[in-house]
Order: sequence, then C-alpha cells, then structure tokens
Amino acid sequence: MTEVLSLSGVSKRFGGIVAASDASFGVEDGEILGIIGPNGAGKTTIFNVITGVYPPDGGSLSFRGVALNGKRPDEIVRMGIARTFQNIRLFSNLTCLANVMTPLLQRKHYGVWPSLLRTRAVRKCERESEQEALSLLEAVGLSPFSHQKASSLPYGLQRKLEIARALATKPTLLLLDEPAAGMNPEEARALSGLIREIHGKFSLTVMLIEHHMDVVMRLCSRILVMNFGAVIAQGRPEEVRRDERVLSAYLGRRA
Amino acid sequence: DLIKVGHTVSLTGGASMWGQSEKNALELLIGKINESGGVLGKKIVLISYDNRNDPVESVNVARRLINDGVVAVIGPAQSGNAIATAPILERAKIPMIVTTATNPYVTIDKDTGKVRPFAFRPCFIDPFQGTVAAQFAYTDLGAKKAAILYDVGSDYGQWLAKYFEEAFTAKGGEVVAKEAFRSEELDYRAQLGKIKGLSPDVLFLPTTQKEAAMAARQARDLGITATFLGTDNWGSPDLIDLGGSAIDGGYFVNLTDLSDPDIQDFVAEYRAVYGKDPVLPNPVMAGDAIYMLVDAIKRAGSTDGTALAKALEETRDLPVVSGKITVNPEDHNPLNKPAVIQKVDTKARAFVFVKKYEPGD
Amino acid sequence: MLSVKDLHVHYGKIHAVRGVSFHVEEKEIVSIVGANGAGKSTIMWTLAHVLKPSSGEITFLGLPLPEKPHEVVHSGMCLVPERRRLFGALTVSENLVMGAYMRKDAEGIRRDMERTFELFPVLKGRLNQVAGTLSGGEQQMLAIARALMSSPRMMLLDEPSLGLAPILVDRLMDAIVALRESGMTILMVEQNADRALEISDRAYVLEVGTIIMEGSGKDLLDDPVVRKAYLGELA
Amino acid sequence: MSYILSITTLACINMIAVLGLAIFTGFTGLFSFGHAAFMGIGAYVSAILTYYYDVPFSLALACGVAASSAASLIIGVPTLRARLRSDYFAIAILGFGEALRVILENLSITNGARGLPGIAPYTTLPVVLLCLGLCVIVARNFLRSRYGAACIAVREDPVAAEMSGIHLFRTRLLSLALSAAYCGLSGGLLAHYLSFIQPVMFTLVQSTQILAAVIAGGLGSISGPLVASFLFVALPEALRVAQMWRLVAYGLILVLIMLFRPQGLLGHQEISRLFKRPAGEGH
Amino acid sequence: MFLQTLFTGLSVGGIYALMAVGYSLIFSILNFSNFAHGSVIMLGAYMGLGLASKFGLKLGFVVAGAMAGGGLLAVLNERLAYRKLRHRNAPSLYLMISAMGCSVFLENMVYVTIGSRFYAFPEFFTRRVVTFLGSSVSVMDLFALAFSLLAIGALGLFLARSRTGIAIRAGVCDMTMCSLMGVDTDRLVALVFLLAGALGGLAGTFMGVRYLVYPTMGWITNKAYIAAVIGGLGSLLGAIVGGVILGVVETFISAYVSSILRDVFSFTILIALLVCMPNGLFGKSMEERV
Ligand SMILES: Nc1ncnc2c1ncn2[C@@H]1O[C@H](COP(=O)(O)OP(=O)(O)OP(=O)(O)O)[C@@H](O)[C@H]1O
Ligand SMILES: Nc1ncnc2c1ncn2[C@@H]1O[C@H](COP(=O)(O)OP(=O)(O)OP(=O)(O)O)[C@@H](O)[C@H]1O
Ligand SMILES: [Mg+2]
Ligand SMILES: [Mg+2]
Repeated sequence: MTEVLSLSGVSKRFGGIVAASDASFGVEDGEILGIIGPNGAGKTTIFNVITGVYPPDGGSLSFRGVALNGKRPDEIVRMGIARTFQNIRLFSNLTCLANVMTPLLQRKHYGVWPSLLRTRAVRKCERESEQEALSLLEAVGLSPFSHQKASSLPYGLQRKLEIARALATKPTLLLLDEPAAGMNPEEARALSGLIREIHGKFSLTVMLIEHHMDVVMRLCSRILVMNFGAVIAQGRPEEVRRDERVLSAYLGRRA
Repeated sequence: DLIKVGHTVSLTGGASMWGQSEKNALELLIGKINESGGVLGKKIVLISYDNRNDPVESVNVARRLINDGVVAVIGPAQSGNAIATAPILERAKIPMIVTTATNPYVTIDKDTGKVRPFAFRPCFIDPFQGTVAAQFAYTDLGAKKAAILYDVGSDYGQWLAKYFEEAFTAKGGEVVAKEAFRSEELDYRAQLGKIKGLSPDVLFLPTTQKEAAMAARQARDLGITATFLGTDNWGSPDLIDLGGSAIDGGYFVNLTDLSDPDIQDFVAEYRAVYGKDPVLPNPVMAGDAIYMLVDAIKRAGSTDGTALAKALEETRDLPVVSGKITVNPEDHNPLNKPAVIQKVDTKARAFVFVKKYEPGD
Repeated sequence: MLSVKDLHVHYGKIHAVRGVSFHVEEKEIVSIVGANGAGKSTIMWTLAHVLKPSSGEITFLGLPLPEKPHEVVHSGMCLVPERRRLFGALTVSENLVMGAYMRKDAEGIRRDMERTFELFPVLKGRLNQVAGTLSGGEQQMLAIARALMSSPRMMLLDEPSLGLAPILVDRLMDAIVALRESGMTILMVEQNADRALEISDRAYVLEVGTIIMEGSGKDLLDDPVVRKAYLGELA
Repeated sequence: MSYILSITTLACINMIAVLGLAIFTGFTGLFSFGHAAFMGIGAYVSAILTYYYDVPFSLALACGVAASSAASLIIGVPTLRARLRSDYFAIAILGFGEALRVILENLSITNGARGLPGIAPYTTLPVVLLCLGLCVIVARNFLRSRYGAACIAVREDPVAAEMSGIHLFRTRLLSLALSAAYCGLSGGLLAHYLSFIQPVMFTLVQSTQILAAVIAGGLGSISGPLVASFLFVALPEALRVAQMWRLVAYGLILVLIMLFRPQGLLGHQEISRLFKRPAGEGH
Repeated sequence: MFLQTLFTGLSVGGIYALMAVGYSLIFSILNFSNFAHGSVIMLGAYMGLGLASKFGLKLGFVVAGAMAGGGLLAVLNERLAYRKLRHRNAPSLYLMISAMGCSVFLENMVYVTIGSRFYAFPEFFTRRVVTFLGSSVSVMDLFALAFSLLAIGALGLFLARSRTGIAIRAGVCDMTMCSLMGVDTDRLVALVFLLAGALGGLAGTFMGVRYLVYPTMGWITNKAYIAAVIGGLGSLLGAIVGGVILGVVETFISAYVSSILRDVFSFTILIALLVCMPNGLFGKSMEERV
C-alpha cells in the first residue's frame, strides 16, 4: 500500500494553547482511518491544517508526494482533498441541489466570456453538473429534498448534505469531522453503511473523526488516538479499544 | 385662463434659504401682477419644483415643467444646474431666465461659442465679478499680496478663484496662496495657518456666507489680520450673526444691496407679507426675471416660446426690481448691470454701501 | 410541573409538530427520542417560547407560559439548545456570567461555578479564551455549564451529549442524575437514546411530529420496536 | 409625455448601476459606498472621448466600461487580497470614491468642479432599454454560471466556499470588476443623456442611493433591486407635488421597507418565481 | 507653523474623536454602522442652540440639555427604526440602511420645520484662546479632547467589566440566546443608545459652538466613521486615536502638501493602512474558527 498523505512533526498553537504538537502519521491509500481522542485533543485542528485553513507553525505535510505547506484551501481541494465540518457549514440559503452543484461547477473549465454569453457549451456543462448533483444527492439519500433550502433540513440530514457537497469536489481523500454527531444509534449505523458504500463507489481514502465508538469500530481499519495535540496511540480497532491510556483518557469505564 | 410659469429652485439642501426666499418673492410679485389684471388678460400661475441643487434633479424638473406646459422657466439659481437645464429647455423651445447663475456658459454654448437662444439672465457674470473684486482689492484697498481660500467642490468657487487670480495678477498684484477646502468641511485652520505665514493683505473668499463666516472666525483666531473680500454669495443678512466680530470690516461684491434705493419698495412689501427680510440677492433677481418675462409676453402678444425668446432678446430699458435692464443680444447678459461693493459693519448690523462699478469701469 | 396539550407548530407551510401532548412532573427526568427531523428541537424551542405554537396549550407551574422568552426564563425554565449557541465573541467566563445573569446570590453562583468545573475541568483553564475558538466538545461543555449557572427549576436539554467524548458522556449522565437529586426537573432530547433512556423516569417516542409511544425509561429500552428503530439493533 | 419618457430613461440608467451593485452586494456579499465613483469614471471617460476626440458613442461607452473596470482593480486588488472585513472594505472603497472625486475636480480635461457641459446627447430611451436588456441577460447568465455560483457560495460561507474549490480573492475581484463595468456603462449613458456632468453627481450620496436600492430590493435578487431602483426614481417624482416633504417621505419609506419587508422587496427570489409554485422554503 | 499645525490637527482630531465615540459605541455593541448618528449630532447642536439663545442658559446647562435631548432622540430612533429589525436578528446591513433612512428623514425634517438657515451660538462663550509657545489653542478644543477621553474611559470600563456590559455584548452575538439567559435585551439596547445619543448631543454642541449650526452639519460624521475604521471598528480607544490621527494627518497634508488634493492623500493613506492592518489599529482580529 502507498501512503497518500503524510504528516511529519506538524504543530499548531493558538496563543498559549498547543492544539497540535509534533503530530506525525501517514494515511494509506484506500483505508478508512479513524481519529479519536478527548475533546480539545486537536483532531479538528489537524483537519484544518491539512485543508489549509490554518497554516501549521511547524512540520510538513504532503499529499501524494506534493507538499501542502503554503497552499491555499481551494488549491488543496483541487488536489483531491475534501472535508466536512464539525459545525455544519452549508450554503444555508441555497437549495440542497445548489449546494452540491457549486463545487461541481467549479470543476468545469469555461471562461468568463462564454459564461456571460451562456453559450451552448456552458449550458451543456450546467446540465451535466445538475445531473451529477442529483445523482450525488441520490447516493446520500437526499433526493426528496433536492429543492428544499439547506437550512430547513433537520440536523442529521444536513450532515449528509455536507458529505454530498464534499463528494462533489471529486476527492480522493475525504475528511469527515464527526459525521454521526446528532444521530441516534440506528441512524449512525445507517450512516456507517453509507460511508462504506461511498468509500467503495468513489474509491476514496477516508479520515474520520468520531465520538460514536460503534461507528469507528465498525468502519475503521486503523485508528489514531490523539491527546493534547499529539498522537498517543495507533493501531487496529481491537488494540486501541484495550489500550490503557485510551480507556482512561477517552473511553471511560463503560468500554 | 392661465399662463403657467415654471420655477426650478432649491427648496431643500444647503442653498434652500435663498431658494425659499426666491419663491416667496415670485409669489408676492405674481400676486401683484395678477391683481392688476394679469398679462394679455390672463392670470399667471407659478409652478415651483425643488431641484435639490442637483444637476440630475434639475434636468428632471425641467422635463417635468415642460410636461406641465409652462411658457417659460425662471431659475435655476446655480450655474451648474443652469448649464444642465439649458439644453433641455432649448430643445423644447422654452425660454429660461436664470436668477443668479453667474457663469458665462449659462447663456453661451461652450462648444460653439454661440449664444444660447433661449437662455437669459438678469445678473452679471463671474469674470466681471472676479475682476471687480480684484480691482477693488488692488486699487481701493491698495493690496499687493492676496490669498484665496475656496471650495474645490463648487463650480462657483473654482470659477471666481480663477477670474480673481487672473485679474489680480494682471494688475500687478501677487496671489501668494490658493488654498481649498470641501463643502462639507468645517475647519479651515490648516489652510489658514499656511496663509498666515505668507501675510497677505487681502484674503479672497469666494464662498457662501456660512463658509466665509467660519473662515473669518478661524482666521482671526489664528491672528490673521488680512482684509476679507468676498462675492455675491456673502450677501445674506445672517453673515453678521454667523461671522460675529470676526467678519467686521470685510468687503464683498454684490448684485444689489438691501439699502439700494431702487429696491426699497420691494423690500418693504416683502417684509410686510413675510415678516422678514428677503435673502438677497436671489429674490431681487427672480423679481427682475418675472418682470422681464411679463414684459416679453406683452410685447410678443403670445406665449409662444420662440416669440418670447425674441422679445426677451429685445428687452430695452425695462424697469425691474433692481433698476432698469437691457439685454445684450450678443450674449443675453444684461447690459450695464452694475456691481456694488459692500462693507460688513457688525456694530451697525448692516452692509454698508461702498461703491458701484459699471461694466467697463 | 409542565404540561403540553395538543401542540401544533408550523414553519411557514411545514407542519413540524402535529398535536403533541405530554407532561413532566416535578423532579422527573423525561426524555424525548425520535429520528432526525421528528420535531424534537422544534418542541424545545416552542417550550422556551422562541417559536410560537400555532395552537395548543402549554402550562408551566400551573400557569400559561409567559409571552417573552426572557419571562419564561424568569419563571424558572432554561433551555440548552441544539448546536450550542454560545456567545462566540465573549470569553468563557463571560459566557458563564451570562448564564448567571438573573441570579443575585454571589455565594450560590460561586458554588455552582465550582460544581461546573468539577464536571468539566477543561473549562477552568480556559476562562479567558474566546468561546468561539473552543473545540466542538469544549463548546458543548460550556453550553451546558452556562445553563447550569442559571440553576433553573427546570432545564430543557437538546442533545446535551452532542460531540462529547464517551467518557464525558458518562460524566454528563451522572451529572444529570445528580441534578435531579438536588431537586431539578429535566426534559431532554437525546440521540444517545440508550444512555438517555437508562436514566429517564419516563420517555416519549416522537415520529414525524406525533408521539407514538410513551412509557418508563426501562420499558422503552426493552421495547423491541424502539430497539430496532432507534438503538440500531438488528432485530 | 417626454417627461415620463425622460424619467423612465433615467430610471433605466440607474437600474444598470443598481444591477451592477446587486451582483456585488446581493450575490457576493460585500457592500460598497463607492460605486458612484465607477459611474463617474465611465461617465468622464466616455464623455471626454466623444467630446474632445469625436469617438463614436458605442466605442466611447465601451472605453468607459473598460476604464471603470480597470479602476476597480486598482482598489480591489490590494483590499480584497488583504481580506478586509466587509465594513472595512466599504470604507476603503468610500475613500477611493472620494479621492477620485477630488481628482476629477482638479483635472483640466474634466473641467474641474465646473463640469463638462455640451456632451452630445446620444443616449435615447431605445439605447438605454437595449443596454438594460443586455445587462439583465448578461447578469443572469453570469449568476447561473460557475462564476456566479462561486460568488453566491462566497456570500453564503467563505470558508465552505474555499473548501468547494473556490478562489476567494479571484471570485470577489471578478464580481467587483463586473459590477464596476455595469456602473461604468450606467455613467456613460448618464453623461450622454444629461449632456452635462459634474463631479458632484458621483459622490457618496449617489453611492448610498444605489446601495439602498439594492438592499431595499432584496439581496440575492436581480428583479428586486430593479424594481426598487425604479421606485426610487419614480417615487420622488410622484411625490414632487409634496415639495419639501418628499425627502422626508423618502427617508421614511426607506425605514418602512426595512421594517416591514426585511428581505427587501424580493429577497432571494425573482419576480418570475412569484408566479410559479412556491418552493418548500418555509419560514 | 509646525506647532500651530499640530495644535490645529489635534483640535480637529478631538472633534472627530468625540463624534466617533458615539458611533463606535453603537458599532462595538450592535455591530452596525449607525448612520443616523450624524443626525443626532446635528439635532443635539440645534437643541444646544435653542437652550443657549432662546433661554440664554449657561454653557453647563446647555451641554447637559443637549446631552439629555440627544440621548432621548437616539433611544426613540432605536425604538422606532431598529428594534423590530433587531428582534428578527436581521443582518447588520439592514440596520445600516434603516439608519440611512433615518438620517435622510431627520435632516429633511429639520429643513421642513426649522428651515435651512445657518445659526451661530451666542458669542459670549465662543472664543477663548490661550497662547502656547506662540501658537493659539482654543480652550473649547482642550475641553472637548479631555472630555472625550474621559467619556470613553468610563464607557470602556463599563462595557468590559459590568454585568450589563457583558449582557449587551452577548446580545450582539445572539439576541435569542441572550433573552434565553433571562435578559431583557430591549432595555439594554435602549441604554446603549441613550449613552451614544448623549455623546452625540455633546459633540453637536461642541461643534455648534466651534463652528455653526445647520441641517447638513451631520455630514462631517463621515470623517468620524473613517476615524473609527482607522482605529479599528468597535474599539473605543481606537475611535479616539483614529480621530486624532485623522485630524492631524489631514491638517499636515493641508499645510505641507496640498489642501486641494488633501483627500487624495489622506484616503490613500487610509487604504494603505487598511491593507497593512486589516483590522485597523486596535481592532480585534475576528477570525472565525472552523
Ligand atoms: N482558532 C483558535 N483559537 C484558539 N484556540 C483554538 C482555536 N482553534 C482551536 N483551538 C484550541 O485548540 C484545541 C484543539 O481544538 P480542536 O478543535 O482541534 O479539538 P478537537 O480534538 O477537534 O475536539 P472536539 O472533539 O471537542 O471537537 C482546543 O483546546 C481549542 O480550544
Ligand atoms: N427553520 C426551518 N424552516 C423550515 N423547516 C424547518 C425549520 N427547522 C426545522 N424544520 C423542519 O421541521 C421538522 C422538525 O425539525 P426539528 O429540527 O425539530 O427535528 P429534530 O427532531 O430536532 O431533528 P434532529 O434530530 O436532526 O435534530 C423537520 O422536518 C425540519 O425539516
Ligand atoms: Mg473537533
Ligand atoms: Mg434537533
């Protein structure tokens, strides 16, 4: 297996808070990598650094051999990394369809002038995008809502819409930040199925932050555990589950 | 039936004080004319619209007046608005008589250099005013060094600053400073501080009375001793209230003077009706305009625009509010329209007549 | 203590809550469970009177619910809404001060503050951090802490465990039980349905805006339909 | 009749500028107190070309449009690149507008504050209607294209937009340049309609009026601002009989619109949509 | 001349600062540009003028009266034109436009009722000048500068520390949540407007005394908005520093570069400053976390 993404020595601090310290790990092509850890451990920060939202204070990142340091978020997205947000960030006044179409349209390569004149080629691009968007919505089970405003969807469905929008950037690496938050166990189970399905269908590599252990255990082939900004353990789900540090810092007595 | 006369005037905005007084004067005089039987057996009605002292609005007003079927238009008072309005009325063949728009290009087409057939005015023009001010400063006040402070955003200020500078240097004087401010500003001490260091003999302020008053107060605060010299826009009774002791002893060029014997009847009537003094010079100029118009209608025997314009062009020695008026057919400016120099006397709370310049002096 | 009769709520044309009736007795923990979009949050917002019902009757402590949201709070009911809704530009300590806005007893406030830090020790070190920059779970802790500071008679919790690490979910559930012991009444909506049902005295199951089942927490936990539909167990 | 036509013409000229700002403010989510400056550039450049150099009207208009677009880059590149927050951006562009006005007031080719009289009156109602029609079509095309989608995404959520592969800076700049082009066209038409332009026509007051029309019409709508800008020209005219009271009424109406039509006349929807089956938007 | 220019700049800046405080206060709390602030200043000046010339009151009473009047006016303004929008959590742009409408309304109300005349305050307390190192400084200016510093200090403390201050700022983030904390947000906002209006009345009176009183005098508040931006929106200290800097820079450009092209220079400096410091001098960086 090849490493698609590798981080070495990545650190990020905010004032006095060390959100990531010397984090190093690699992501294998095609795996579903889980990241768990207590609240404030720096999981989301790692996602933010990978996607270029925050520049790292130190360390280097590379994606398929290309350095990510210093790249703008939109460049990184175009390299094939997409993500969802922990605090849902949809284009809330737009319909679900428009939400998904936005990244699809960005992948079309017509110039400004044709767009002003709306040439036949432009219209064709748009029709294609619309079809693609509809099929993506179909894939996450949101077809009935395609013309509904994003903000009027219940919380759980908004998460699925975010996944659809991320898929629309045609990623090879998908970062999911707590996709099952706000779902009951049954819904979380269905979501796991969905993630597994798109993982296969779009041949993705997935990184997944999640506090629902069922989801993590069910999906991930490998799990990273973070605490205080550093990776403190990693391994296969069963190993991690028994790890003493993980039990005391994260899972608690029940696990 | 009725003869409709249009009136485009600033009823709101910074120039509204004159505009409202202008409207009052016209209503007063038209009432008088109608009482004495009107013109050609018809009564005159005045249709006033607010142009907000804005060129685009002025164009709208002109079109609206055309639409309302007026036979002639009085106003606007500001040159910028008048220049914007003139071509519109010209195309509709409706004469206009501006009140105090003193810019030469109100009645002359700047492109062709020809006179605009439908534009007239009862007031003198800026080059004359600027020259008079320069001449008064140089000869009567014996000034050798002059400074100018004007409003860059105002066409009026820009023109007069230019004409004054030309005339003053032509006479042999020196303009040591030409400083500017913007209309909505209040503080000129930065500019005045610079002027102070150059110790001019006169400070020329081609501005409104408000700005002149503020400039004068700030100049005296800074210890500037130069004589203040102004233009017709100073000619408002509140100059004294606004400027206080600082403006005392300033001189300015005006179209007419509240104490001008010719206009005493008018001033008295105005006071009787409205309980206050007219804000000069606009009401007087508007009065001149309406008399010119009435006379032209009488002579033309009709209200046809072309005939009226022709009659207006032939106005000779017509008695009007400010005296007598003769229109120069070459440029549609009044012939022999004198300019008066007034001195501000804050103790007597009056503008004192100093001297009168005839064109050609 | 709280009783709701035949409540209907609309968003424009969308009929989100359709004739819901339930009641909560003093010192009870009552849960509402249901799928995404069932209308749980809508009910909570309506109880806080931020959303106005299109019809129905809500009485709290025997009186009709006051008109304005802040009056509802004054009458003793406090909502921890879904998605935290912190004062993002304020610091953590300022958020807590806001939580205690109505209270005058400095001593009690201090005590509650201590109790809060016991529950969520992370917050103690973050008093001067701007709330908007906290991590997701830290924000959730702060949202709960803020509500605890107001020490209401009745607390409405909308998905309090959202985004919390498992160990904290345990602590939270314990804390909720402890609150009830100390005399507080709790109505909660929780997606972690098994955990919620475990500690609930009674629970209601909501589906597409209507209540389809009610019973004690234990009963529902053992109900096969509930297990299948909400707890993710394959029948 | 000519009066009604002239008001209509003016209203349509205004609508072009409003349309431009609607693209920038309504769809890209940045607001501006300086768009009158772009009108000014379009007006002066095209007027100077026809006046001094006898350039054909259409070419002069095109030059005006190009010039104001280019000028928008001068202010847009540094400020948008620095990612100024929207209030700061609004003030920066206000500064740009005011500075430009001072320059216009002091150049000799613009004849200073005295203004340029005697510009050939090429602008007629059919010309304006043609331009407006084209502008509406182009605006619609633009907004439905990937560029428009990018603008809207940036308005809704800049971070999520970046995560959809959108270049924030380039998107905002493009939107600014396009809106400046519209304002430039509007200015050019205005100059050749009034035959007279002065720097005072292109001040903050004018900028805020354009902005007010956009907002009163509704953010995220094309037809709303068009209707609003028409009303804003027509209403004061209709109220002309009210004389001095009409500006009082204008201010009042602006407040009332904001109070009672919070989304503007047509927020996030178009007139054509009103007649269709309402989508399930709720709220 | 250098010293004189500096004093002039400080005095002009002091006036800008005083105007900017009220504006910045509302901005720091409600996060919108209250363009009606200029009109409150203008009406404050008229009230002061009325008290001074109609009733011949002493300066102290005139200032107090104008402050009370300005405060009440601002509260009324908020009640009628903003409250409804606020309740709806409307975007700040809407509030801004409503404010613009108010300002057009108020200004033209003055035209219609009081008229367009210019007025000066009675001369008895207008001009007292002290000479300092050969340059003249007006006592009024010194007073204005000192007072605005004082007012801002007190206000800043109030907002940062008091429970009410925190509640006000919480309301800005989320009105709904604020009322769910048991806060009567309307009363709080009214308080803020009362304070800002009182400062506006004060600024108006100072300006009236220093310059003149007339309906469009509020326009100069544009400078106050710019000053507030230089200092960093929402920062009260920034408002003062920004005002003074703007005043001094303008004055020096007028005196040493060109008064005619002054605005070109000063706005270029403004833009350059913003490009280098996108949050102004004292503004907080409002980077939102993801
Ligand atoms: N923009 C920021 N400014 C200041 N501190 C920040 C910022 N972003 C994150 N932090 C801090 O960095 C730490 C790590 O945050 P992060 O969001 O990565 O946590 P997390 O692992 O995602 O936690 P959770 O599971 O609660 O979402 C937290 O303590 C947080 O308060
Ligand atoms: N602002 C809104 N506008 C229109 N419809 C809305 C709005 N908010 C919620 N809805 C609709 O009302 C219904 C109930 O939503 P609600 O948020 O109450 O669900 P929920 O049970 O809390 O779901 P979740 O578990 O996802 O939080 C849903 O169908 C949703 O689409
Ligand atoms: Mg996180
Ligand atoms: Mg919910």
